[in-house]
This record gives sequence, structure tokens and C-alpha cells, in this order.
Amino acid sequence: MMLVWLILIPLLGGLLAWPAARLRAAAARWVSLIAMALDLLVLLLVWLRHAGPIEITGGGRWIAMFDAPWIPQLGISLRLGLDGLSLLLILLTIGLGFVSVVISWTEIGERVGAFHFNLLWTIAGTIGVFLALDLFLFFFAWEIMLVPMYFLIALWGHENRIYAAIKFFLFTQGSGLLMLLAILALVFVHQRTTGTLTFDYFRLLGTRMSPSTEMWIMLGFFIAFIVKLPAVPFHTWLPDAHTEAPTAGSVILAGIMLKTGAYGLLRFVVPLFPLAAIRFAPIAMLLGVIGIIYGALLAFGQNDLKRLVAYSSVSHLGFVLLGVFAWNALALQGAVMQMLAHGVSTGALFIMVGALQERLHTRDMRLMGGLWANMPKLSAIGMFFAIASLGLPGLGNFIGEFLILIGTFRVYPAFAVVGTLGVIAAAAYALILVQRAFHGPPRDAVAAPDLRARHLAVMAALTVAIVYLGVYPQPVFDMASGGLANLQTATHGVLKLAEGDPR
Amino acid sequence: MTTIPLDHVLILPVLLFALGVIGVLVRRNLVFILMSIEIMLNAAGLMFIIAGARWGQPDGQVMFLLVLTLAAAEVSVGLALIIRIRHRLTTLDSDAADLLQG
Amino acid sequence: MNATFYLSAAIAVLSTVLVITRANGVHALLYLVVSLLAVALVFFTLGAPFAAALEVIVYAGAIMVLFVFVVMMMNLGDAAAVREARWMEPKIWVGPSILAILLTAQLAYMLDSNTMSQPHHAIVPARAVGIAMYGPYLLCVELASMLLLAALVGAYRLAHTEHGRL
Amino acid sequence: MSPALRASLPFLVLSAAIVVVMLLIAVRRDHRMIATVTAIGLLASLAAIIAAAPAAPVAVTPMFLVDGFTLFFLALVLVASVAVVLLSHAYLDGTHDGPYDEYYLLLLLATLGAGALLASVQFASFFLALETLSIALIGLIAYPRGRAGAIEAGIKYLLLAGVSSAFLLFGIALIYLDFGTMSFAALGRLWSAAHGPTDIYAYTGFAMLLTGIGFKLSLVPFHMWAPDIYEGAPAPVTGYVAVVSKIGVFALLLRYFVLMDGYHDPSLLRVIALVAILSMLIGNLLALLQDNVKRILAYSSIAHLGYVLVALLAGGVIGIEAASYYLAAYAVTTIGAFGVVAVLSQQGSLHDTDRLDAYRGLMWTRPWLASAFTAFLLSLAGIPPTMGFIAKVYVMTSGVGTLLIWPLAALVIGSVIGLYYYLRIIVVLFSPVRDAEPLPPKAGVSWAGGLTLAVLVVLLIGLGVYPTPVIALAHETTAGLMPHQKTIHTAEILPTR
Amino acid sequence: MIHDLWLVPAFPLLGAAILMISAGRLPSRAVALVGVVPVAVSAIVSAIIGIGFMAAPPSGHAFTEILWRWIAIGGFRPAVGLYLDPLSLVMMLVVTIVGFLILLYSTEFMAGDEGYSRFFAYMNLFVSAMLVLLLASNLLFLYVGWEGVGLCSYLLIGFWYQDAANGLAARKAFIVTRIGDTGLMIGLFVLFTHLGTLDIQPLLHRAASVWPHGSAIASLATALLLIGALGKSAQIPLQTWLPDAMAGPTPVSALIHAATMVTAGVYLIARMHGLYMLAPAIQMTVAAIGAATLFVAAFAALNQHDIKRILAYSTVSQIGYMFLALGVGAWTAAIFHFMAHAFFKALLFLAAGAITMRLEHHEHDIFRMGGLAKKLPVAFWSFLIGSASLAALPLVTAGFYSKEMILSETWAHGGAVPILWAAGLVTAFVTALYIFRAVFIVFFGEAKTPIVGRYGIRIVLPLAVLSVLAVIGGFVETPNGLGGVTIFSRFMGSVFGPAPLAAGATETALLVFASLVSLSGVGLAWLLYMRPAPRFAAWTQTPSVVAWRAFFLSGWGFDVVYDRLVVRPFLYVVRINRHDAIDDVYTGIAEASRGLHRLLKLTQTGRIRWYAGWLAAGSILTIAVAVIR
Repeated sequence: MMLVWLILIPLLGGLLAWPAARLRAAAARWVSLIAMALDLLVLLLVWLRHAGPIEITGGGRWIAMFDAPWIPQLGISLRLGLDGLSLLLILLTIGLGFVSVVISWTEIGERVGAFHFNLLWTIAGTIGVFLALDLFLFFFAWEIMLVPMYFLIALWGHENRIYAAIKFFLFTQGSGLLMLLAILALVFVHQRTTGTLTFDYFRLLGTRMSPSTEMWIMLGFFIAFIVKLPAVPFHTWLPDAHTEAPTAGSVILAGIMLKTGAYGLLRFVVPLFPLAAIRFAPIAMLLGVIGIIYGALLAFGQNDLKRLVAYSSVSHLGFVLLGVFAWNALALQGAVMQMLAHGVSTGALFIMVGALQERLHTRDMRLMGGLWANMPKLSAIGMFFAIASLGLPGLGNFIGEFLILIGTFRVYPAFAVVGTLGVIAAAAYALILVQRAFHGPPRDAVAAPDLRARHLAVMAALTVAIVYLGVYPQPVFDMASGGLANLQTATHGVLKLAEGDPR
Repeated sequence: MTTIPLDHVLILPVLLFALGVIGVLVRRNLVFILMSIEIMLNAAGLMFIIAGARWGQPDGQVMFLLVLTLAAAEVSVGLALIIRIRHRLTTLDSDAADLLQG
Repeated sequence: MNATFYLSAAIAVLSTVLVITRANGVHALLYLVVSLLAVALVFFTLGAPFAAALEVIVYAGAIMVLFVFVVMMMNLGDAAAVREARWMEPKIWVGPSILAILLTAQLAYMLDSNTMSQPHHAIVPARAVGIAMYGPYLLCVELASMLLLAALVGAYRLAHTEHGRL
Repeated sequence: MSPALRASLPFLVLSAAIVVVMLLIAVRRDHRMIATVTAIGLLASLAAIIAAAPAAPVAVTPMFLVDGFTLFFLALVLVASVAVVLLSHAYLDGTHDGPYDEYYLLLLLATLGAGALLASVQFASFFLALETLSIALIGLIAYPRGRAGAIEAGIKYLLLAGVSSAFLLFGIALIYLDFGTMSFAALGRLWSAAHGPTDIYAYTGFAMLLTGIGFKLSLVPFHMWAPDIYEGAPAPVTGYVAVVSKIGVFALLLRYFVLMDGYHDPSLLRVIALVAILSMLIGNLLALLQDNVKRILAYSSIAHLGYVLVALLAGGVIGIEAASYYLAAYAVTTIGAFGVVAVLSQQGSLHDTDRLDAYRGLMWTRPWLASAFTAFLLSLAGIPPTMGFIAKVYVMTSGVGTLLIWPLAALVIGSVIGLYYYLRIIVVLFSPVRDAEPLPPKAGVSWAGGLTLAVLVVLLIGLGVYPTPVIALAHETTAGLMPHQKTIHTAEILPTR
Repeated sequence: MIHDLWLVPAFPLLGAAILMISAGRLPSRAVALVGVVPVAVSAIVSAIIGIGFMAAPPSGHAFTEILWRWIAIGGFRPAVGLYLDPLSLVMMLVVTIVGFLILLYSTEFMAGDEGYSRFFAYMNLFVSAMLVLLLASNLLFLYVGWEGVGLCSYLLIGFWYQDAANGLAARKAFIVTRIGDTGLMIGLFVLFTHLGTLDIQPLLHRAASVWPHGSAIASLATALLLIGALGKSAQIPLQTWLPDAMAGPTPVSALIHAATMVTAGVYLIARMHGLYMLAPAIQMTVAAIGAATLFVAAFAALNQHDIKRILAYSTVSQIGYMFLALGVGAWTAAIFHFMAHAFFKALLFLAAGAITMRLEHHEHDIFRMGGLAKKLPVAFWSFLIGSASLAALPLVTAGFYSKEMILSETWAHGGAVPILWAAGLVTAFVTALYIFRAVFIVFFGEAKTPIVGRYGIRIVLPLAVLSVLAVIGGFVETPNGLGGVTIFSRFMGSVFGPAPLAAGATETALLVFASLVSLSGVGLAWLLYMRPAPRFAAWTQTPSVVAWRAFFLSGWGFDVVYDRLVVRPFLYVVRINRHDAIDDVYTGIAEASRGLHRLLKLTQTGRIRWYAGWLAAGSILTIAVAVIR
């Protein structure tokens, strides 16, 4: 039941925040903060007080599990489960949720209640995605998380927000429908072979089907997830959405939502369709590698600071795609680490851009330059995270990228090598960002206050997080290994059959 | 009674129906369009009679009767509308009634 | 009887052609009456005397009279006829004719496809029709009354004005 | 009480309501009273369904069959009608284009027609019920006599419905000519047994029949009338046309198709698949950049009927359940959407409030109304937590089960296009208010209208999150249609030959 | 004390952290204190550890300290651990001591700069990262230091961020070295994939037992590591960043781009020498690259105007010597030269800094200096000592002994192919020539730029100490003919094995010959630049010579070639695709939908007849579809 509260708290918080804003705008903000705090508390309680793992046949060990009927006619139930993987991602979600609320404190002045409603609902949807173990419920949460996000972009975004919001929605919904088709197809195939109609994740694991069927169904899931990830060639919604979203929206979008795509790949695509996934792995990894390079090239070419960061996300998540399909312990741990580190570092970069926009009313780097002279703190922090995003050893992103690449190298050395070249391109765009925004001769027009305490506190927290991930990541690996073991349990038997697979 | 081949009989409703279609499409005057619809309905009624005759059942004639009812109802409402249009738009040109389009 | 059928069928078709080509409303209506009467004859030849009678009384009689009344009331005189004639320029016939020909062709293909078994050649008398109507079709007749009620109310609403004028 | 009488109780109540209303009009013209009586009549009929349910299924003359299928959709139709009545009162009231009373009479007649349609198992009753519905609708559509648009819509509907009826009748006549029966069940046996699929008469007849039905359902390529009529008709009537008339005709089609066992005939499936695909794609494309809310909803309803056709094509218990749920969702959503337009509009004005511009910033001037509208639009777009979402999933479920690849592809593509224009409206609702264009003066939403919308929203979300009751109901009622060997015998007690 | 090894990198890190968190709010005196003291403490701790190590070597002459478990995933268990052996000890001592001196110097040199605190933060961070690089027991941890020093190099090159040119130079440095780093990274993949560990010592043992001599996989791994070393140590073909890196403050050039970071490549190869011995072909490549680089860079140095660029090319060239040594297996010689080079090159840079800081507008062009010997005697003497050591003037300079060791071992190794040795020898001549060219031009002749200010003790002291070291630093290892001291090679023996036996008479001959070559280089410089003959001046103006000089000035045109081959294509691709061509596909789809909408909208004419026509047409269509099959 605690798991349900994890989702319910933000939902209720959202419902409360909206009317609360009629009293005072700050009330909505406090309600959101408290909701996040409660959620964190619940999560910690679930984690610390669980009485030992719950064993699921063929599905691994879980920290907590919840099951209740929902639409029994269709074999749909409210099945939620928490393992190490989802716990980490929910932790990230709540953490960035805090951050989003705090950084919106002054940025969002209009329709504060509605804003926090949408923010919290998005977060609730995301947590739902990370918890759902019923495919229908998963899809439900998947959609629920998109709608408030759409409003966040469309209502509180920047100049071209409508276009961006609609584009975001069309891409994710369109691909979502494909996934829905795939889910239904899987359920039907399962029903045909076993006679039971069910959307239960555990029961659908190991569904037998012909190779071509498996491939088609897998592709449905795969496309939905790589649209979300996003991977080339489905990434083009991302720069627009990121650029136009309000800062908190960008943080949530980049920090958490993109991770749902990766999570989907991890939780569903490979375990449900191991053979097809293995056969498809070279293409998927090729897409990942293309994404790494292509995203980096485009990031380098942008004038808009937010677009640059957005394209860098494409590049970073290319690594995740690479890691997921390498499907060995190293690469998977790397993928998880990359997800977390990207969430933190890119989130911080977006906050930095947001702070700049709040001060300069532009994101165009051609109008910046020399900011260091006026805003040394902001610039230093911005540079720090730019450098984190280029994968400097000792920081989280490096650990992620390195593990992914070294894991990939065992399976497909060529992809690992090309991916490593992407690291060079990452240096190019990260440094050009620093150069164009912070370095160079200061401009007269640029005279604005430096970061204030609230932002500094957020940034300090994120800095600590990213350094921690880089220096002492083992607790994260220990936590994730439980979840990853669950995934690998699911594919273990099948993958053994695939001959000569070096995983 | 008669020994008219059924195939020959069937030609008549088909022709009448087609002529009704032409009438609807060609005429611009609302009254004529209504008339052409009557021709089509009549053709359908004829078809029912033929079908009833083929099977020796009264159902065909009953259906014709019901079609007749429809025709009457339609004509009454239609003509009432036409009168109203005549007064509002002062024309019976069906093409002039394109306020609603796109 | 055969001759009657073919003759009346020919008249029906011919007069229908005239209906859809006449510019003058009253003329067209009269041709339509002719056409309906011819069809009534066809009904008769097909052994449906009851239907034939109704065709004449209700269709050619009541309904067409309604038409004539409205046409007269609207005073569709010569000017209207001239306009009608102008509207029926040759090129306007092209599209509809093609459609009609296609439709006829399809139906002709249908007719050609197999030979229908011959009719029963039995007259279905009014009595049989009546029994059917008040037997299995009873509720349909009731429903028809509702249909007519709807038409009545609709026509009333549309034609009626509070101020005594249209 | 004989089972047949008991089963036909809802219809009898409805007919009685018609008579009562007619008599009342004769006695005293009082808008509020007539509307109340109408609503009570409809609700009484709804209540009668409960009484009728135990008697079902039973054949009421060879023409009608009252079974679970009938009653499920009848309930839907009645609920929708009640909603329309409640929305209509404020819409009509206070304008000078009276009297309003015949409106309710026509509404009841139309509802009776739709109800009869749901029970029809023979062509004669089908056709009569359909025409009762149509003729009554013409009166409703052209009810605001002062509006040029309404009159135009009326004549368009009349003439085009006439043409389509002629096609329909001609098609029925051909089928009758071929088989010698007009009973659906008997046709089902003959279609598969005596006649092979080579019989051109039957196919031509079916195609022409489909023309008539397709017209009523506004399926592509018989769809063109829909936007014009939707735009011209008064908003509550538009909702009625979009919901009641379509549910009635669709249910009929479903029953006909199941009873005649069209699932074994690839030709028929092909025709319907083609129509469905065209409807989903063209309907959505037509709405894409439309600036008139009612027209958008019209085009979107074209597409939605295409979606339900996918469920029809899929067939089986799940297909019928899917179609049932979909139509329920469609009814709630569409009535709601037009309801919003209705509460913003008045019969007395020259147009309904249907320009997209008029909705600019509605969220900030009338947040509740705009929120409701947003919910309805999201439901139309098939986004959770609304009924529209579950409905779409259900339809896709049925389609996936029968591998309807092309219709499903069209469904997905169409849905994505659809998202765009629903979002466009939402964007307008949420955009900042422009001073230049004030909303039409109207004090507020009437309590009846507000209540209706509130109930609809609650249903929309409630049944979107927890759809089990409706699904269970559909499973128990409409799905009984499918194993027709069991239920249909009752319909053949009195063969029409 | 040796267990407190972790303090050595920790202190500078702490200093950096304090300075960063204080965010420039400390007074400059406190900054100087926080900036210098940690490195000083590190140096002291290093020295104590070093003495302890030499006095009582730990078992196996190596000490490993695991600080904490970093990553443990399956068999991949790199730890955060330190490893101390003579090699890393020497490097550590040099880095901390030279680092301390340079930081001390900087407190005065950088005084008044607005980024004073930032400077010391970065420098401390650098020292810390460099120490991590040197002490890491694990290749992945080494990589942390490896990139860390690269980052600090980037930050310090672009220290004066307001000038866009500095930023460009900084980015160039970072990206070019990162190209090398990716090679190293892939090398790590190969090593881990095949050997299952990244801990250096186990890895070397395993490699020696698993991989046969000359195996392809060993060649691959070493080649990849070599790419990393080439980038970091600015060897051909990745040398182009170093001359531009002179954009940073002079102490940065002294510490990072002369004494320590750029020799990381040398350290890496020396550290992994066990692997290289398994791959003779690659080891030969190392030598060849070293020889080519030292030769090329020396000629480039000969034609520079900027005093720091002369020294930069000189650094490239001297590291070439170290690579040459590594390539011929003279591991000890390479490290010996590293040490000597650290002393004299740091000295040279600091002296150069001492010159430029006293000149108006911080003049860097040697042709605008002149006559400074009398005006700046401190700078003059330090520079002269540094130059002498660089030119390897016999007997009295550290550079002489280290270079001698390299040349003799090269001769011994490549007897059959003396081309490597010849390159080294020719370059020794050119080295003497170019550095004394600078000396003569800068310190003699007419004064051209006025002098301002004066030196404080914090400038003079480091110069003095480094001058001493540049002289006596060589006496730890002398050739047979000159005392035959072997302290250094014996100390290193535990790492590299016993030093090769010298060749007696041949060695002495070589010694004399090489000394003469150096001296003649100085002499030629004297002739050309102290007493310039008109004919020489005229010769330098002939077109072909001008062209050659321009060619050498540009560093043999590498930059131009890279610009054409890599940079411009990259920028071109970026520019043409700035708007993301893939997005056009989607906008195309959207546009097509709109077009279809408009087309379909045309059918909605509002005319009854038209609609009825479509009704009929639709019916015809459905009939056709139903009937025709």
C-alpha cells in the first residue's frame, strides 16, 4: 500500500496546490515542497523497513510489491513493484522534483497553482511509470505523465511554446500508440498460447512466440521508448521541447522523463523479448552510436544555449541506448549511472540556462560572453556542469560513460570505439558553451546579479550529488544490481540459448 | 398472369433510379431536387413490388406502402422548408445555400 | 399484358426523362404525374393491384398535388423557367451523367450476372397485404404513425409563424 | 404481463411521453413544464429498462427484438437524450424564436426512432425507425427558424438524407429480391448457406445499404453533409445528431452484421475496412486546420465512427464489448463537448459560439467550463484518465486480436493527426485573453446545463479510471449478441415469408 | 609515514577546495597562504616519505595503499588506491618540489590579478591531479588524474578568459589531448577485456604471462596507450596544442607545460614498460616518433620570435628525447632526463616570466628585448644557467648528463640503425643553437624596451633554487668516464631492471663528440647573433629561406593541415546541419498533412448537388469494392 501512496501523494499534492494558490502563491509552493518531502519519506520508509526481498518466480527479488484488481475482465490489475532500479530512479525523480519546485519559486509568477498541479502530476505519472508492473498500468502512467508536461510547456514556456508543446505531444503520443499496439499484441499472443488474458508483467515474461512476431512486437516497444529517450532519428521533438519549456519543465523533462524511455528499454524491451532484442542489438546500438555523434555535432552548432544542452542530451542518452543493448553487468550499471548522472548534470545545466534567461532575457549565446566578470558564481557552476557533461573522470557522467563503453567493448568493440570518439565531440560542445557564454570579453549590456542563495543551495546539492556519483558510486551500484539482477534473471535462460553470446 | 421475363422488369427501376440520380445532380432548383428524390424513392418502391411479386409475398407491397409514407412525410417537411428558404433567401437555388462550407 | 407492361414502362422512362429536363416547374410536375401513373400500371401488371391503386391515389394524387400547390404558390413563372433553362447548360450534365452511367452499368452488370427465377405469377391481393400489415407489420404501422407525426410537427414548426406571415 | 409487453415497456413509456407532451402543448405552452415532463418521460423510460431487463431477450413481433443489446444502447440513448434536454432548456429559453415546445416533442420522437432502431431485426422496422429519426431530426435541426444557417442545414439534411434513403431502400429491395426475406437472422442463414459469395444482387444491395447507413454515420465517402449540418444546427441538436442518431444506426449495423454473419465474407469485411480506413484518415485530416469548433467536432466524429468500425470489423465478444464501451465513451464525450458549446450559445443569436477565436482564454474567464471542455477534448483524443482512453485501448485490443493491420495503422495515424487539432483547441482555451473579442454576453451557465456537464465530467473521469462497471455491463448485455445461434431463435418465431 | 601517502595529493586538493568554496572572498594574502602551503606540506611529506623509502625500502621496493573501494561490478573492481615505487617517488618529488617553487614564484608574479584566488585554486587542483596520475595504482584511477591535469591545463591556459584567443588555445589543448585520451581509454578497454583487470601491477604480470612476445594484442594495447601519451606529451602528430598553450600565465607554462603534465606520457610508457617490451614494433614506433618530434620541434624553435614559444617548442623537442629513450628501452635515462628537464625548463620559463613581467606591456618578442643582461641580472643568470643545461653544456649541467645517457643508450641500442642517434645528435646541435640564439638576442645588444618594477624574494628564491638544481641535478648519474655515479639507475633498478652496461671506449668517444656538438652550436649562435655577418642577414632574406623560416615558424605547417583536414570539415558539417536535417522529414510530414487538409477542404463546397454527387460516387465505389474481386 505504501507504493500506492508514493503515487498518490504527488497527485493529492497537486490537487491541493491548485486551490492553495488562491490563498497565496507561496502556499502552492509549500504544498509542493511538503508533498515531495512526504514522498521521500515514504520511499525511505519502504526501503528501510522492508522485511527482506519478495521473491517472484522468474521475476527476481523485489523490495516491495502491491497488487489489486482494476479491470479484471481484461486481466488488468494495479500491480506495483519496487526494486533497486526503480528505487534509484524514483529517488532521482523526487530529488529533481524538489529542485524543480525550488527553482520555480521566483521564475513562475503566473498561475502558480496550476503550475504546481501540473508539475506534481507529471512527477506522479513518472513515479507510476517506474513502479508499474502491469503493462496497461504502465501505459496509463506513461500517458498521465505526458499531459501535464504538455501543459507545463504550452502554458509556462517561452516564445515558441505552442509549437514545441504540440510537437512533444505528437511524438510521444504517436509512439505511445505504437507501444500500446505492441502491448496488446503481446497480451494476445500470450493469451493464445496460455489461454489467460493478462497484462501482468511477470506472467508475460517468457511468452513464447515466433521470431518474426517477437521482432515486430519488440519494435513497437522499442520505437516508443527511443522516441522518449530520444534516439536519432526520433529526437527532433527534444530540442524544441527543452528550449521552450520553463526551467522546471526542462529539468523534469531532461532529468526524469527521458529516463522513462531508458527504463522502458531495460524493464520491458529486453526482458520481454530477449531473443529479438539480441538480434536487434546491433541496429539499436548503431542508433545509439549515431545519436552520440549526431547529437554532439548538433550541440556544437547551436546558438541557443538551451538547444545546445538539449542536443547534448541526445548525445548522452545515445550512451544509454548503447549500454542497454550491450546487456552485460558493466554496461547496464553504466547505463543506470549515466541516467542518474545525466539527470543531475543536465538538470543543473538547465537551471543555469534558466537563471541566465531570467537575468538576460535571452538564451542566445551570441548575445552573451564574458559573463564570468559579472556572475562568477553562476559561471563557475555552469562551467563545472559543462565539464561534468563532457565526462570528466571523477564525476558521475564519466563513470556511466566508461562503464557503458567498457561493457560494450566486450560485445561490439567497434561501437565502443566510435562511442568513445563521441567523447571528443562532447568536449567540443561543452567547451564552446563555456567559451561563448562565460568567457570572452564582457559586454556592456550584460549587467545582472549573480546567483542567489536559493539557486546556490540547489546547485550545491547537485554538485555534491554529481561528485558523489563520481567518487563513491558503489552504493548506487549495489542498489542497482538488485534491479538489474531481476532483469537479467528474466532473460537469463533465453540468452543462454543464444549461442556465442559473450554477455 | 403475365410471362414478362423478370430481367426485363428489373430494368425499369434501375433506369428510373438512375434518372432520379441525374435529376438530383443536375437540377439546381430545390423543388426539382425534391422531385428527383421522389423519382428515386419511387424506383425503390417499384423494386420492392417486383421483389414481392417474385416471391409472391405481400411484404413487397407493405414495404411500398411504407416507402410511400416516407415520401409523403419527406415532401411535407421538405416543402415547408422550401417555403421558408424562399422567404429567407429569396431564391430556390440550391447552390446559393452554401453558407455552411469548408 | 406484356404489351401493357412494355408500353407503360417506356412511358414511365420517357416522362421521367422529361421531368428532369423541363425548365418549367408545372410541366415537369405533370410529367412526373404521368410517370407515376405509368408505374402504377406496371404495378398492376406485376400483380400488385393494391399498390397500383395507392400509387395513383396517394402518390400521383395527394403528394403531387402538394407539389403543384407549392409551385404555384411560389409563382415560379416564366422568369423562373428561363433561369432554370439557363442553369441547365450542357456541361452541367457531364458529371452527373457519368455517375449515372456508372451506376447503371453496375446495376446492369448485376442484372446480367444471373437470371432470376421467374415470378410466381400470382396476384397478391389487397387482403393479403392487409393481413400482413396488421400481422407481423403491426408495430411498423404504429411506427409509421410516429413518422407521420414527426413530419407533421416538423412541417408545422417550419411553415408556421407567429406573426401570421412567412 | 407478457414478456413481450414487459420488454417493450421502455418504448411504451416513451410513446406515452410523446402523447402526454403533445396533449400538454395543446393545453398550455410552458417551456419549463414541457422540458421537465420530457426529461421525466425519458428518465421513466430509463427506469423502465430495469423492469424490462429480466424479460429480455424476447421478440416483439418479428420486427423487433428486445434483448440486452437493445437495452444497453437504449439506456445510452436515453441518457444522452436527457442530457440534451437539460442542455436545451437554457439554450432555447428567453429567445424570441418561440414556441419551444415542439422541440421536445420532436426530440422524443427522434428518441423513439432511435430506440426502435436498436430493437429492429428486420428491414422494414429498421427503415421506418431510421426515417422517424431522420424526419424528427430535420425539424430539430431547422428549429431556429430565424437562422439562415439552421434552415440551410435543414434542407441539406432533408435532401441528402432523402437521396441516401433512396439508396438504402434500393439496396434493401435488391437484398429482398435476392433472398425473399427481410429478417436479419434469416438473411444470415441464407447468406452463408444457400448463396455463395458470388451473388451480385446481394452484394450490390449490401453496398447500397451501406451507402444509406454510411450517410447516417457520416462515414467517408458519405460524410460531406456532417460538418455543414453540425455547424448549422443548434448546438444541443448537433450533440444529439452526433450521438443519438449515430449510436442508433451503429448499433443497428452491428446487429445486422453479426446476425447476417458477415465475418465469413471477405468482400463485406473489405468494404467496411475501406470505409473505416478512409473515415479515420480523411476525417482527421479535414479537421486539421479547421477554425470552427463545431466543424472540428463534426470531422472528429467522422473519424471516431471509423474507430468504432474497427471494433465492428474485429467482431467477437471483445469486438462488441469494445464497440459498446466506445460508443458509451463517445456519447459522454461528444454530448459534453457540444454541451460546452451549447451553454456558451443561444438560439436567439445568429450563430452559435463556434468560432475558435471565441474560446480564446476561456480557461481564465470560465475555468470550470474550460476545464470540462479540456477533459472532453482529451477524451476525444484518447488520453487518460478519461473514457476515451479506455475506449481506444479497447478498440485496439479487439483490432490486434484479429490482426487488422491496415485499419490499426490508420487508427494510429488518424489518432496522431487528431491529437493535433484537439490540442489546438486546448491551446486556444489556455491562451491569454485578447481584449478585442469579448465572449457573447451571457450571465452564466444555467444550473441544468452546469449539472449536466458536471455529471458528464464525473462519468468521463470516473469511468475512465475505473471502467469495470461499464465493461461488465457490456459483457453481460451486448456481448450476448455474438453467439447468435442461442439468442436469435426467438426472432424467428414468426418468419416473414 | 609511508602510510600517509594519501596526504600528498590530499593537501593540494584541500587547498583547491577551500579556494573554490571561498569564491574569491579571501584577502590575497590568505589566498597566497592557502595556495602555497598545501603544496609545501605535500613537498615536505613527499620528502619525508622519499627519505623513508630510500632508507628502508618496503618489501619489493613498492608500496600499495587502497583508499576505498571505488567500483565493484563483477570482475571489474578498480579501487581508489595509491602505488609508490621509485618511479612514482621520483616523479612525486619533482612535482611537489618544483610545484612548490613555482607556486611561491606565482604569489608574486600573479599579484594584483583579479583572478588571483582562482589561479591558485586551479594550480592546487592541478598538483593534486598530477599526483593522482603519478601515484594511482589502477589505470582507471590514473585516468582520473590524467584527465584532471588536462582539465587544469585547459582552465589555466584560458585563465585570462576575456581574450578569446586564450580560450581558443585552451580548447585546442583540451581537445587535442582528449583525442589522445580516447586512445588511452580504448586501450583500457582492450586491457581490461583481455586481462580482466586494470590494476597496474597485476595487469603487467598477467600480460607478461598471457601474451607472447610481439603478440598482436599487446601491440594494439600499447599502440592505444601510446596515442594517449602522444596527446598528453605533445608528440607528433598531436604536438600542435603546446605552443598555443603558452597563452596561459608563465608559471602555468613552467609547471604544467614544461615540468610536469606534458611528461605524463613519458610516465605512462615508463609505468607500462612491461607491456611495451612485449610489443617491440610499437616500442620502435615510440622511438621513431620521439626522434622525429625532437628534430621537427627543434627547427621550429629556431625560428620563433616569442620567447615562450621558443621554450614551448623546446619542450616538445626535449620530450622527444625522452620518448626516444623510452623507445630504445632506456627507461632510466628517460626518467633522468625528465627530472633534469623539469628543473631546467621550469627555470627557463620562470626566468622568461621574470623578464617579461619587468618589460613594459609584458613584451614577449625577443627581437624587442635586447641588452637585458645588465638590467636584469637575476633573470639573466638564471636563464643562462637554464640555457646551458638545455644545451647540455658539458660537465656542469644536469642536461648534459641526462642527454648523454640517452644518446649513449640510443647508440648502444641502435648500432645498426644509427639514424635515431643521429637525429638526437643533430638536434643537440640545433638545441644549443636556438637557445643561445635567444640568450644572445635577449640579453645582449641594444635595449629596446624599458624596464619597470623590481623583484621580490619570492621571485628570486625559486630562480635560485632551480638554478642550483639545474646544475647539480645531473650528478646523481654520470657516465663511466666522468665518475660513473649510478645512484639514480640503481635506485630505479627495482622498477626497470639493471642498467645496461656501458661500452667503455666507445662511450667516451661519443661523450666527447656530443660535447663538441653542443659547444659548436653555442659557438655558431655566437657567430650568427652576437656578431651578425651581413651575408648571413642577406641570406636569411632570400625567398627560399624566408619560405622555410615561415614554414618552421608555423611549426612545420601541422596546424594548417589539421585545419584543412579536420577542423574545417567538422565546422562545415556542423554548419550545414545546424538546423537538423532529420527534423525536415517531420516538418515535411506536417506540411504534407496540411496540404492534404487544404485539398480535402476544397471538397467541402457546401453545395447540395456536389454532396449528393459524392454520395452517388461513394455508392458506386462501395458497390465496386463489394462486387469486384
